[in-house]
Amino acid sequence: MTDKWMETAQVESCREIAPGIFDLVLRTENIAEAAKPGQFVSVYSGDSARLLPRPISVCGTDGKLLRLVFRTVGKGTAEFSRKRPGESLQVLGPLGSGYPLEAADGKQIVLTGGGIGIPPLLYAARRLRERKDAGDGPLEIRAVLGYRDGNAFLADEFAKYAKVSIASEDGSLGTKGNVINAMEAEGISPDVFFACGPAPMLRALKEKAAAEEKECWLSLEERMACGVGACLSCVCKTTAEDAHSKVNNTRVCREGPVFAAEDVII
Amino acid sequence: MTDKWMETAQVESCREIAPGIFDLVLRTENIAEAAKPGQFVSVYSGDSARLLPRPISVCGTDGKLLRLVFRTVGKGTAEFSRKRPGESLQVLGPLGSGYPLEAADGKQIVLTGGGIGIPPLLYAARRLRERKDAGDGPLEIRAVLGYRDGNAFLADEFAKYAKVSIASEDGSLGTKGNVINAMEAEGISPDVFFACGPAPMLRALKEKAAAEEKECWLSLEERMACGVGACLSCVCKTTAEDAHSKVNNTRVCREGPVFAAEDVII
Amino acid sequence: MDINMKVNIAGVELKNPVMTASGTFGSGMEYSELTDLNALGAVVTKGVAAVPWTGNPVPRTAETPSGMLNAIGLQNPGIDTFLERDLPFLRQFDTKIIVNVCGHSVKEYCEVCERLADSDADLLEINISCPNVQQGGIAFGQQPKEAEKITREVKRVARQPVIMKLSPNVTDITEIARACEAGGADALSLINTITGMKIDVGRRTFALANRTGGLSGPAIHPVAVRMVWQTAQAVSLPLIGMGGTASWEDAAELILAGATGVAVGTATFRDPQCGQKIAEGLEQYLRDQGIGDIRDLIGAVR
Amino acid sequence: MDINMKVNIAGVELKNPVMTASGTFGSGMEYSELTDLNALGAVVTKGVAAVPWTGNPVPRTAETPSGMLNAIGLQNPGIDTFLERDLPFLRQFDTKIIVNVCGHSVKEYCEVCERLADSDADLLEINISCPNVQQGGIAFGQQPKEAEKITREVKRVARQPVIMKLSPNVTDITEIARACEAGGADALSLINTITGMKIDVGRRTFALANRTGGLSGPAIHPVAVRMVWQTAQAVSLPLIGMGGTASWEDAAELILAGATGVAVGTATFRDPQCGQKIAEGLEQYLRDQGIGDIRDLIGAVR
Ligand SMILES: Cc1cc2nc3c(=O)[nH]c(=O)nc-3n(C[C@H](O)[C@H](O)[C@H](O)COP(=O)(O)OP(=O)(O)OC[C@H]3O[C@@H](n4cnc5c(N)ncnc54)[C@H](O)[C@@H]3O)c2cc1C
Ligand SMILES: Cc1cc2nc3c(=O)[nH]c(=O)nc-3n(C[C@H](O)[C@H](O)[C@H](O)COP(=O)(O)OP(=O)(O)OC[C@H]3O[C@@H](n4cnc5c(N)ncnc54)[C@H](O)[C@@H]3O)c2cc1C
Ligand SMILES: Cc1cc2nc3c(=O)[nH]c(=O)nc-3n(C[C@H](O)[C@H](O)[C@H](O)COP(=O)(O)O)c2cc1C
Ligand SMILES: Cc1cc2nc3c(=O)[nH]c(=O)nc-3n(C[C@H](O)[C@H](O)[C@H](O)COP(=O)(O)O)c2cc1C
Ligand code: FES
Ligand code: FES
Repeated sequence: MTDKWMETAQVESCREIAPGIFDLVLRTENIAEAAKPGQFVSVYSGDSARLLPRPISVCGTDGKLLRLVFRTVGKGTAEFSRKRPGESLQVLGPLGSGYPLEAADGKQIVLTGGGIGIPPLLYAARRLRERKDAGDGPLEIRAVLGYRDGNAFLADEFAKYAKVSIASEDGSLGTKGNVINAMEAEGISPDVFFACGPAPMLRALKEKAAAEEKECWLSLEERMACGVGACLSCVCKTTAEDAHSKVNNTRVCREGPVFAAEDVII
Repeated sequence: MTDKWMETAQVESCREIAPGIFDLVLRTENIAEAAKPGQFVSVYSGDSARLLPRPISVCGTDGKLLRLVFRTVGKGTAEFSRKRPGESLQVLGPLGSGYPLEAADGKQIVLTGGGIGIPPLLYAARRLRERKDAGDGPLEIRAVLGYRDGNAFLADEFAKYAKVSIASEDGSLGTKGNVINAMEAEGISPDVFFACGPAPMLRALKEKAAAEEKECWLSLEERMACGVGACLSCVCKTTAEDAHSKVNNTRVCREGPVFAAEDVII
Repeated sequence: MDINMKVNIAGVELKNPVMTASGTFGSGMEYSELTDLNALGAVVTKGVAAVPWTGNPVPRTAETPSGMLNAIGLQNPGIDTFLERDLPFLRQFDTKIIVNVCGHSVKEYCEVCERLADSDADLLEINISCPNVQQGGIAFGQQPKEAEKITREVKRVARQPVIMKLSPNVTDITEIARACEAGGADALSLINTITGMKIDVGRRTFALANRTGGLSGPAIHPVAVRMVWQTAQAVSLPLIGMGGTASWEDAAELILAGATGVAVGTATFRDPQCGQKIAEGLEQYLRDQGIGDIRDLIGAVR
Repeated sequence: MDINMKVNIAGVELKNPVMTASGTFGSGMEYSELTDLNALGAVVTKGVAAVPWTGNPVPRTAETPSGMLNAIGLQNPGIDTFLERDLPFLRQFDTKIIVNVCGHSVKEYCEVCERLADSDADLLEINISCPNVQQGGIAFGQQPKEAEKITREVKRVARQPVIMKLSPNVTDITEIARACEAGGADALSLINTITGMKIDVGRRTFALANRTGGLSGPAIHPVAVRMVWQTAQAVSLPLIGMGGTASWEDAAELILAGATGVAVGTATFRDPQCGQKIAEGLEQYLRDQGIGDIRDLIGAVR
């Protein structure tokens, strides 16, 4: 297990990069340095009536600054979106398992992201690219990013690390439709998938990967309370008996959030 | 009944004027203009877990800016003390009855304040002085202010409107002891008292005024929930049947907080 | 889209389901200075007794996380003053009047109901669940037999439809609900406050003079939703849901769980216009969900 | 000033009264990475059953104002894994071990207690108050007769002192407490969660797959204080108080109301070091109040 810390992080910046999508940069003591792609942090509300942490994936880090990109969906994320430089936030992390970067070594990998599932893949893209540039990483890195509309947040940054394909539901950018449509349209067929996004997308991808016998790693979401594996709130059904729980239920916050597609029932 | 408003007031300034005593100035739409001496406002926490308003007396107003001076005792007042210019606060007011300024017309009045009971009297002093200067106010205005120690907050401002006497518990300023001791030491014996302060001080003053057959108006404190007279949280026992409640219990937030000493049992 | 917000409680039509919770709104006078009573489906008054009640000693309230404790002890000016002063005041507004009734004995409850017989009251709400008085109150609301008996007695004399107000301080709320139904109740209100206590650790004494008090506010909302839902499955009476409602979402939860009306109490202390905003918010919610009639929401989650 | 923080629960001495609340701390492994278990008087484990339990479907938790609902449904790896893996892990620390026991039947509870007989467990806490399982759990905790019976059966086989964990979802908690005392309980824990419900108004469905869940967190603290106080007046057993404790003030309230031990649950999710800080805060409180022995606080407010 990785080390984790509860920290009072300082807000460096908070910008709206697309309607309702915020890019929050936090200065941390230890979390930023330790965070790996696919891990997440628990962000705490300053309002004492909102007890539970909001899990947010790590979108990037330079060792000191932790970057989180999130969509405002309720009161917690709305509160975070109003944070200004100099203010602070309680953050616990890094949490969870992360993507197995070495699984892509010597292979073609596609990072498949849908909507607010895109941010964690950006960090994965960068680390994969660093491995590739160092000579021991993937053969080829592609990203297939699915958006609702023409607000293709983060797509330009992916272009630095990967060949980018885009799908948009309204057809205003790239392939009209979802990431699966884009892969079909562009004939993308890698050896390994790393994915994060809405449940229907993950289900479709899992099916596609299974049919094509490709390796596929999915990042899952579930309601959390402790975020560290103590409460059993965030379980996901598994095909085999889980080593920790001794039943077919594993903890998304600890064994996950990234799982081999064939191990989980989604 | 006076008009009252629920407003989002803008913080103009917030300064610590003595250890744990804060001077908060708020810009309001209507409240500052309407507020009378002895009235109070309900100040709401920005933390949604802290439901109930904090009653704080009006310490002054210039018609646009409302001044509140308070002591930090718990989480609500601590939160208010951290407010910075540009931030906002929900405020309901002005509430309650206020001091009957005309009761002092043509008479000698002493404003008797203890500790955090001092702020509302400052505003009363100013209005009384204005009446006096206009020719129809009190003959003489004195203030007897009791402090714990040498931190005689607001005393300098009282000096603009009244002849000031000071008592301090530790004897570091003025008469050693309480306001009653100071009045005895200086032979102060007015026609009318306006008072605000801790319960033991009010009780002693009530007794003294009764013994000397002086008119005496006391501002009381009680736990509040609605602040407007609807919930019956904040009652004080009365000597006569209360007109509203038909029992010997009157509402501090509505009929008070200022009462004729002989009407209330404290 | 035309939205119907009207609901019917025991034959009385309310312009919308939103009302005030007894004891948090006096008889409307004070808050009428800060909000528009005409925007509410009904105003529920503070409990009224046969004679003036002094209530409990102070402190009567204490704040708790997302909630508060109260032990007012049903201070009220009595039915005479209520009929002379409060009811005529309320009648000026275009809103239904629900008079909350309290007593120390079945006889006293009945006396108040009789006095209200020819009055402007539209509905009576019988408080058999006040945790803050020694006699009466909660004692009737925790025993099915007692609840049934008082319901029957009150129904005998009441001219207006009778709403029995239930206590959450019970093992099984459906048992009491069924007892009230058996006694002839026309509707049920739930929940009253949950008995709680706060201790002042600095002074090492009770925060309330009465020691215990009733917990209300958002803290108890999940309990209210659960009890409304359970009761909706158990009886066929219209329900008025309350407990911690502070937003239209909270109100919608209670309605979806089975409430026909929704009362707003403690939240009014934080925002005097809360009830009005909830009525507006519910209408917008219906619009957003493409539902034309609020009655289609009632008990829709099963 | 020398402060004694040690308390004795049914013959077991704890270095301080602060422990974890069952189900919020696993078996200590995960939070040991974030807080010092040696700082706690005891660790109370997640409920352990005779065989592994799968628990309820997700979503299992939902946030509510100053609280949360959970319907985990007692997922646990069963007594075998617990004895092999979890108990040895906990024994490494200088803290007492309280094993929380669950079952679908009296027989299952007893089976777990028997398996624990020769183990490192210091105390057993019998959960007769879980609102989130179909059989067992709360059913035993809402009926005095059942509560007494299960206490007696468990006591027959248990080698360690037995703490019965009570449900707040009852009309009169003292009745159940007295039944457990009559059955031979060595101590009582209270309160478990209050049954609640949340509805997702956007999706118009239950927020929890299990529909209802147990409300915990600061929202319920006033109810916990009241019930601990009532129970302290009714029985002479040591009490472990819990429900919404998030600060040393909250813990002090429970102790002043009559609790010998205090468990911290939901608050740990917000601050993993909460328990540790509470133990420190309590010691400082004693110092500030000039009290040399924490035992002098127990039940001091009457
Ligand atoms: C491992 C993980 C990583 C995530 N990473 C990101 C990210 O990088 N960017 C991003 O925008 N969102 C991410 N999410 C979703 C994010 O956690 C929710 O959008 C957020 O918790 C909503 O909080 P709120 O207060 O705004 O909403 P509310 O609906 O008011 O929240 C109420 C409660 O439900 C929980 N909740 C609501 N939605 C979700 C959800 N989808 N998943 C889990 N809990 C939820 C909240 O945490 C809170 O406890 C992630 C979720 C998980 C589980
Ligand atoms: C009419 C009136 C005027 C007041 N004017 C002033 C003033 O000008 N300056 C000032 O410093 N203080 C004033 N007070 C006292 C002030 O209201 C309390 O100090 C404040 O509410 C404490 O809030 P808290 O959150 O910091 O403390 P906490 O103890 O955390 O508050 C918990 C709850 O208790 C209530 N409470 C605590 N102390 C008091 C109290 N003394 N009176 C009433 N309610 C209380 C709070 O409002 C809150 O609901 C006044 C009180 C009243 C009734
Ligand atoms: C200050 C106060 C006074 C109350 N007085 C009464 C009352 O007189 N009669 C009654 O039936 N309920 C009374 N209640 C209970 C409320 O009507 C309501 O049932 C309860 O507070 C839960 O709703 P809320 O959380 O929205 O306040 C009172 C509640 C409060 C807070
Ligand atoms: C997620 C969660 C799981 C729980 N699991 C158990 C359990 O297995 N056994 C038990 O007796 N109580 C269980 N409880 C109840 C707690 O031990 C405690 O009694 C309750 O939550 C009140 O305390 P709190 O408000 O401090 O959390 C659980 C509570 C939570 C929040
Ligand atoms: S959130 Fe507690 S186990 Fe995952
Ligand atoms: S605070 Fe409600 S009546 Fe005074």
